[in-house]
Amino acid sequence: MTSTTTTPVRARALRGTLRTIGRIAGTIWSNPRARIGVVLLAIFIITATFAPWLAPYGASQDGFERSAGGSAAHWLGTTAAGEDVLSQIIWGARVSVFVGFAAGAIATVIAVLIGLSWGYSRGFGGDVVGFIVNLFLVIPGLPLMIVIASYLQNGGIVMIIAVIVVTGWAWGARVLRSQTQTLRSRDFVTAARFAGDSSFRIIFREILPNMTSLITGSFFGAATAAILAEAGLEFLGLGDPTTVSWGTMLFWAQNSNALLTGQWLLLFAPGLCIALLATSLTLINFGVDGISNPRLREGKGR
Amino acid sequence: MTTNTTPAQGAEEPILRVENLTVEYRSEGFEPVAAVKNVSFSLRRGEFIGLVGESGSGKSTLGFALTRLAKPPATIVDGKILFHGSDIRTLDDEALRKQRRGGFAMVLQSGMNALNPVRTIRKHFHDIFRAHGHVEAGSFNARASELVRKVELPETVLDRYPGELSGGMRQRVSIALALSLEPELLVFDEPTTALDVLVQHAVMDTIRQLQASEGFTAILISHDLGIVLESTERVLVMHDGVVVEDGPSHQILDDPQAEYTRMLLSHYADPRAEEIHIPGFSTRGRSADAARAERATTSPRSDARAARRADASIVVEGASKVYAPPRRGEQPVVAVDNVSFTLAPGESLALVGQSGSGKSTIARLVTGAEKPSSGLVRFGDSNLASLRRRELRDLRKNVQMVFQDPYAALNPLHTVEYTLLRPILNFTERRGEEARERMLELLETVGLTPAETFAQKLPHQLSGGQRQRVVIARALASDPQVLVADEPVSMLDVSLRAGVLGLLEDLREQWGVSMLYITHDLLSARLVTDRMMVLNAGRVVESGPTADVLRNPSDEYTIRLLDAVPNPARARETR
Amino acid sequence: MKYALRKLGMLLLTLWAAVTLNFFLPRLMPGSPADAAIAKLSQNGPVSAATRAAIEAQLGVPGGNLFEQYVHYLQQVVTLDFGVSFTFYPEKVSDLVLTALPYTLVLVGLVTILAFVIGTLIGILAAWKRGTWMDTLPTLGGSFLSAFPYFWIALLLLFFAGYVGHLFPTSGASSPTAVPEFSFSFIADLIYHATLPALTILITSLGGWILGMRNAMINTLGDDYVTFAEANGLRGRTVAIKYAARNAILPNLTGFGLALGGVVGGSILVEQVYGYPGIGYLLYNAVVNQDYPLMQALFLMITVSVLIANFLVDILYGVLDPRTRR
Amino acid sequence: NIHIESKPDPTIPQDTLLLAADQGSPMYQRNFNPFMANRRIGAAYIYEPLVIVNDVNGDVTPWLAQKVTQPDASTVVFTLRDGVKWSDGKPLTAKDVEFTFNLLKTSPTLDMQGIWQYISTVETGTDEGSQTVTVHLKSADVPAANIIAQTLILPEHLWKNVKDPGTYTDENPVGTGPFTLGNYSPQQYTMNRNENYWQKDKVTVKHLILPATNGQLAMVTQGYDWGYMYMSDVKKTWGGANQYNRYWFPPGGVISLQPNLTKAPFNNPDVRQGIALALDRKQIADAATEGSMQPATQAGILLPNQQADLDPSIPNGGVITQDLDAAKAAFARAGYHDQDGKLVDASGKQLSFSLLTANGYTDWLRAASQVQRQLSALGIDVKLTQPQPPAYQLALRNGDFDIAMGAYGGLGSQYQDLNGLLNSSNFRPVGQEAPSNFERYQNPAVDEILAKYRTSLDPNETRELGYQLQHAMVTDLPVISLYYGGSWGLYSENKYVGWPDADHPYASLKTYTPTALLIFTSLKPREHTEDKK
Ligand SMILES: Nc1ncnc2c1ncn2[C@@H]1O[C@H](COP(=O)(O)OP(=O)(O)OP(=O)(O)O)[C@@H](O)[C@H]1O
Ligand SMILES: Nc1ncnc2c1ncn2[C@@H]1O[C@H](COP(=O)(O)OP(=O)(O)OP(=O)(O)O)[C@@H](O)[C@H]1O
Ligand SMILES: [Mg+2]
Ligand SMILES: [Mg+2]
Repeated sequence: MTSTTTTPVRARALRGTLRTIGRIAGTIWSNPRARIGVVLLAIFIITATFAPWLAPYGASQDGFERSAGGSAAHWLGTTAAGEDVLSQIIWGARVSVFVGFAAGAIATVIAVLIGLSWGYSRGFGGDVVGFIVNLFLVIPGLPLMIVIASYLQNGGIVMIIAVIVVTGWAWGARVLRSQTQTLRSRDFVTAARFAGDSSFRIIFREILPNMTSLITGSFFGAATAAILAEAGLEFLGLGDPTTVSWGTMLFWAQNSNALLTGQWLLLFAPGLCIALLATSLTLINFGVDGISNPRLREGKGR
Repeated sequence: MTTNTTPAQGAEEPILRVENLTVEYRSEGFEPVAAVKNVSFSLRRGEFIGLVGESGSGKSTLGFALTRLAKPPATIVDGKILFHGSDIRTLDDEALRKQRRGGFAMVLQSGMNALNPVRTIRKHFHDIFRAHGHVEAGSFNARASELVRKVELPETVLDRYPGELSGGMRQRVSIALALSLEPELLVFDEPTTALDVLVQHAVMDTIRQLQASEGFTAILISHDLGIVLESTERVLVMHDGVVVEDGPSHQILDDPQAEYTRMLLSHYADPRAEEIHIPGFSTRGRSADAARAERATTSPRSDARAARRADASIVVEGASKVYAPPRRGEQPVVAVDNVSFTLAPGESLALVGQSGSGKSTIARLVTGAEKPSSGLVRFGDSNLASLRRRELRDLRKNVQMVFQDPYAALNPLHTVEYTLLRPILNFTERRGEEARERMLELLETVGLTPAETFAQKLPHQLSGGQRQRVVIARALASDPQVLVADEPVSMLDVSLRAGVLGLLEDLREQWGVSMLYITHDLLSARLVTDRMMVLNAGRVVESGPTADVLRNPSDEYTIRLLDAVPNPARARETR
Repeated sequence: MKYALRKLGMLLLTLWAAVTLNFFLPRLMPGSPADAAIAKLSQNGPVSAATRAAIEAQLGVPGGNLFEQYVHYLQQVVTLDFGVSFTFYPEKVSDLVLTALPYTLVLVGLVTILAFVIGTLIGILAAWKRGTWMDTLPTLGGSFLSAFPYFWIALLLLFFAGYVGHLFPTSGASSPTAVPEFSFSFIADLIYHATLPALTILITSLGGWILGMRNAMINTLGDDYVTFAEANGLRGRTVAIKYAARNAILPNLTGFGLALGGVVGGSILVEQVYGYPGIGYLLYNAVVNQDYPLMQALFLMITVSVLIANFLVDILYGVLDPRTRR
Repeated sequence: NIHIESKPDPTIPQDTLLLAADQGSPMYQRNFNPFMANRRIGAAYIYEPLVIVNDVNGDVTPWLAQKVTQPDASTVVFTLRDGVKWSDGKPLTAKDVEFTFNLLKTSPTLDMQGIWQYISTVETGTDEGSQTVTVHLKSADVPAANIIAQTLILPEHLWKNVKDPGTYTDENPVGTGPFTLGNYSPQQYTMNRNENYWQKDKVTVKHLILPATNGQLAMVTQGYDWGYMYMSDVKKTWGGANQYNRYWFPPGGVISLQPNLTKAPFNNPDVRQGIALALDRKQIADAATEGSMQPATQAGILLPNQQADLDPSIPNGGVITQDLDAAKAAFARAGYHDQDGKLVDASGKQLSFSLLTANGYTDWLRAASQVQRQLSALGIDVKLTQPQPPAYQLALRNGDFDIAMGAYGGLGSQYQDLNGLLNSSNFRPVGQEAPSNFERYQNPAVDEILAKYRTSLDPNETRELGYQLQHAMVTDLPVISLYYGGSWGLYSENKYVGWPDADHPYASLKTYTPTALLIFTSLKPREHTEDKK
């Protein structure tokens, strides 16, 4: 008998969530910079998704002329191992986009969980969590990543994601925590407590949905950092150089001295793609900023 | 064409003339909102006028436009603002900046935040002196001291940071800063709203005196017709961006023209009066009160009420609450000091006192949200201090809270239905369709009909009064014995207050819930409570039947509170 | 004072945690330092058992159980004696670190401060001129630049300005023949060599400061005290600097302390590309060669520097914000 | 396209070589102790050995010893050259040699070649001024003589005062070699010709400059004269940068697959056979070395360097060519058959194993990927694992792998190359650290051949024994050779000529071994030869 009404309630709740997301999407789209970001990101996602159809050759299909310049058959030339650079760029989009989104998402989930519980709880537990978060915040990320990555030894992408997540969640947790603290003392949260809701429900139904834009922002921030970190680790050869990603392309380019062999495109193109992908997320964040902070919405200032 | 008229041609020339002013908010991706519509009026030198209207009626927007402080997205789409005959819209930045000394100035609505937190007050003054060069470099300090004394502050505030001053002090500082510009026209945007009743009163006195002594032209923006009528000679009433009435204060008081003005006026009354008539409310007076008590015992629901009586008293015995000092080395804060009272079933008790007197703390003690440092708080047989999590939940079922700010008390993302279903599902056995029915019933109880329609709305689709009704419905959902209402109408416009208060009163009569009504608004306390306790610095200074306390206050503090109540009628007496 | 003491306590606690983390991290790695050396030697040919024994004997392998090692390690940390480097045997780790530290401190420290100052100024201007090209250009440019991987900018600059343009030296911190002394020519030589690494860090970190400051400043520009200051007819510059920017800088300062860690991290890649003899380069080599003592000392050094920088920033914050003083 | 040109520093004079030899940045530590792993490379030009073995073909050149005799298989007698002086003017004596050997005994951490595992005692001639040193070996071991003879000799009069040679950094080295240390800074040092050198007339290079950092880009752009490093697309990059730039990449070792012979399926010779036949070595070599190196012979030697040692009866020089049918047949013998494109055993389980390689060794990694791809075409499932080098080493020594990338050979001596690889005295069970023989090969017949080799003083007999070892390698496939690791020599004929090359393989172009002495004594200024022509 419960199903008769709980389902519509749930459906309505879902509709509410969708509405929130729709509103966020709308606000993002209304910001011209964010719009550029969305378009850029869409291009990369499409490229990544349809790589098998878009790429003229396989990612590590070799046997072409080594270190060749651009030609009709190989628009961006070939690598020192005789692979097609354009194909690698296209296939490489998959890893960067995937790592960015996966690491960004996981880091954000951790940040949300920790930020929420840290912000909601008072007392000693909160202090301990706060201490750990601060520790992760001040310990320089990249050295830590390098040390951890060399310990985890080439688990490939999974390892890279793990490393990025371990070092990347703290910032978001801190931001979300302070927001949680603000929300926690808001009347509607107290009201929910008076309405008999459990802490769990209050956190997830009252507080969390009100942080959607902040979480979105922290996700894009984390994804940007993840993309750059992935490139850095791969470049240092701490990833799995056999996967084709923009980071490993740069690693191989550096390894076989693309600058010397005149293959500057091999170095230039992946770097630019990384920069553009990261920029697209930063641009989108311009729009997200506007949601959580109306003052940052587009417009003439003075 | 307007710029060629030179100022000060004669006394008849208005210092400010506004012609057909229209201001819109234009944000990207949103429809433009016209906040000020086709407003025209003019001001003579030395005039002190009031601008009233409820929240959102466009008062601040108008004020900002007049002083050319309107910033995007606010856009002046039409009209002229002639200051000494020249349109200030055409001034370039530097000319405008120069104009700000000896020209027009503004004291902001949120005066508490109008000071730079990282600069001392002295530096604020120096910044202004330096910017305009109208004070000699040698006499900066002397002039600053003089100005702070004018607003009745000690000179020592000059070396303090804003964060170290109280709200009232900060508001005075900003008035002093505005005065330092020696303005001809000074716009006060709700200079006292954020302040406590007593402080409010004092600051208004200062403004009145200053206006009289300095002789500047002033516009006082307020949502409180009482304050405006008490202070000013002429009043502009704004409603929905339009000036609906413009006339001398006494005329507005005696013979209001606009429907809207009449409505506003009708909500004023002296809480001390023998009989009080407020529209939408039964008359309050000696005979009326007796009838009311009588009605209470014979109401159709008296059975239900009788059933409750047995175990539903709240008993507070010698309760104190001491908070740790906010900063090391300071005294601990005694928020509540040895307070005792009983809230009997069906009774309505008012708790009044100025800000910080401990009213909310008592509310928290009574709802079990906090434990007393000493003393006892009981609900029926249970000692609230020893409640466990589960028992606390049971307490919540019986003791519910009506929140002060209906805008903050509703999660903007949840529908009314969700909000109301939560306590029903949590506290009652009702599930599914039954729960939904109860939810609709509650909506009807608080007068939100058709209930089906309201159930689907989100908070932002409701008016303030409707929201407060939802908040009340939620509090009723568990069928509680006691309602604790902490300033339930202070965030509502006058026009909405009466309705909500009426509802609370009805509920008490109909359902027999007892109510702890917390307020600093003595009139509303008079309207909905039987008994009253006056709190000062955590101590009960006076208590007794509401009408008695108000009509014959014995404590000096209570008298001061009563004096501070704004009242248009008093304006008539003094004039 | 209380504020400073509390921060100091926090600093010490964080230091201890970092020191301990630092102890465990390298120990989790498989293989001994000798393995690393041998692996290198054997890449193109076999290594005899004897050689292996000799190398192991030269490098030594940490002994004792974990707790003993930890106690020993803590002693080392306190006495700043980190033992002998495996990679640069028999050089003392502390000597190596001390040689490399000044380079990184000066390079990263100066450039970060420079980037912070420049970025903050541009951010102030962008927020003040919001909506004009003076806002759009730096914010878009900034977000683009900050999206560049450090090492990539380093590579491009190295290639174009170093190898193709022959404008700047391609590696090292000073000319091979330069004699360290306190003279104009030597300092000029140092600066000349540091230009490309510095430029790399500057380019990639500037954007963050611009954006951060711009956003913070836009926030404060909406605050009432700014409106009131304008209403009082203060000069634009006074309002922008003493009112809006002065308050906007406070939240950004905290970011500054935290970002230092990122910049030091980024400098690893930069130093690696430019062969710049600083901490980052040393750390990379230490990691690759599994040089525990060196790695620990370096990681600790970096963490401690960042912690202290954070502490100083916190203190500065306290000085700048009267609300924390009291 | 952007072209990089060599821009030599004009201030470097004609009689000075710029060497990309030492890699020490940023901590270029002043350490010339020739027995330390972290010594500066220049130590190799200061201290000299008794004999120099050409690692390309094994030719032995007497050096400080003018004569090495082996009266029996367990005795070596070195007769020192007359007139050799230390750079401080003191003469080299047999006492110095004896002192050096004994120093390595008392400071075992310096005994990188492990000479004291062979030596029993050392004695010098009893008479005053004797120039002979007699080394008594622990057992009959003819090849040990060359290992011992390559020890660099120290001056007793200076080193006898050193308290702890094991950590002594020898900042102001005094040796017998062609160069002495000049200016030293942490970023580069210079070396000057030793005016007391015993073959001074053969050394025409007056100065050396050794900078601390020298990557490929620097090598190309800054006009280096000699370097030892891998270079991508060498013809275009190094060769294209300057008309005098040359390179010579002879094989320097064999890169191979080293199967764990204690484990199934690699304990089955047919599986090894199948894998060996399934691989296209040309493709692998091309991928790994970007076309620089050739497929390797399975015979356990380096071709063409050691062509003279090769058993002519081995077909195709021992290079196995891809033959998929034969491979399938071999797998079939081992019990594997094709099922839906997968190679499965009788129970239907796919043949699958992981291939271990070290992270950062990019040529190995590319080769491993090729192997993976080629084997999976046959239905074999190969996973790559690439831990950091130390972990790789550990796994290798402990036998904690299925099949691994590894290198062998290149010491210039067939016996030394294969003894380490095949001798069962180096065998350890899985889980115990093996000193070498990581594939864990045990074959009494091969052990016997090696034992005979050790005691034989007859060149004809050793050649025959060599043939037998080659046969064992080819038939037993203890390791599966893939391609040659290169000996990456880059040099410029701008200032000097007379460098070793394919036609004159008198040394490899390694900068850090005593063979560099062979080169320094062969170089001639270019003008001279041009003039003669
Ligand atoms: N920045 C803004 N963007 C869009 N609309 C705005 C903005 N600021 C105010 N408004 C709208 O303009 C109208 C008038 O606002 P204004 O602040 O002038 O009211 P007010 O009379 O001063 O109210 P209050 O008493 O609450 O201060 C309101 O409907 C409000 O919603
Ligand atoms: N959690 C707390 N910690 C420390 N002091 C507190 C705390 N809550 C309240 N106080 C102090 O206790 C005193 C009483 O506060 P309370 O909120 O009860 O006043 P109030 O009468 O409700 O005022 P208002 O009318 O402004 O709501 C004040 O001085 C306040 O500063
Ligand atoms: Mg207003
Ligand atoms: Mg209160």
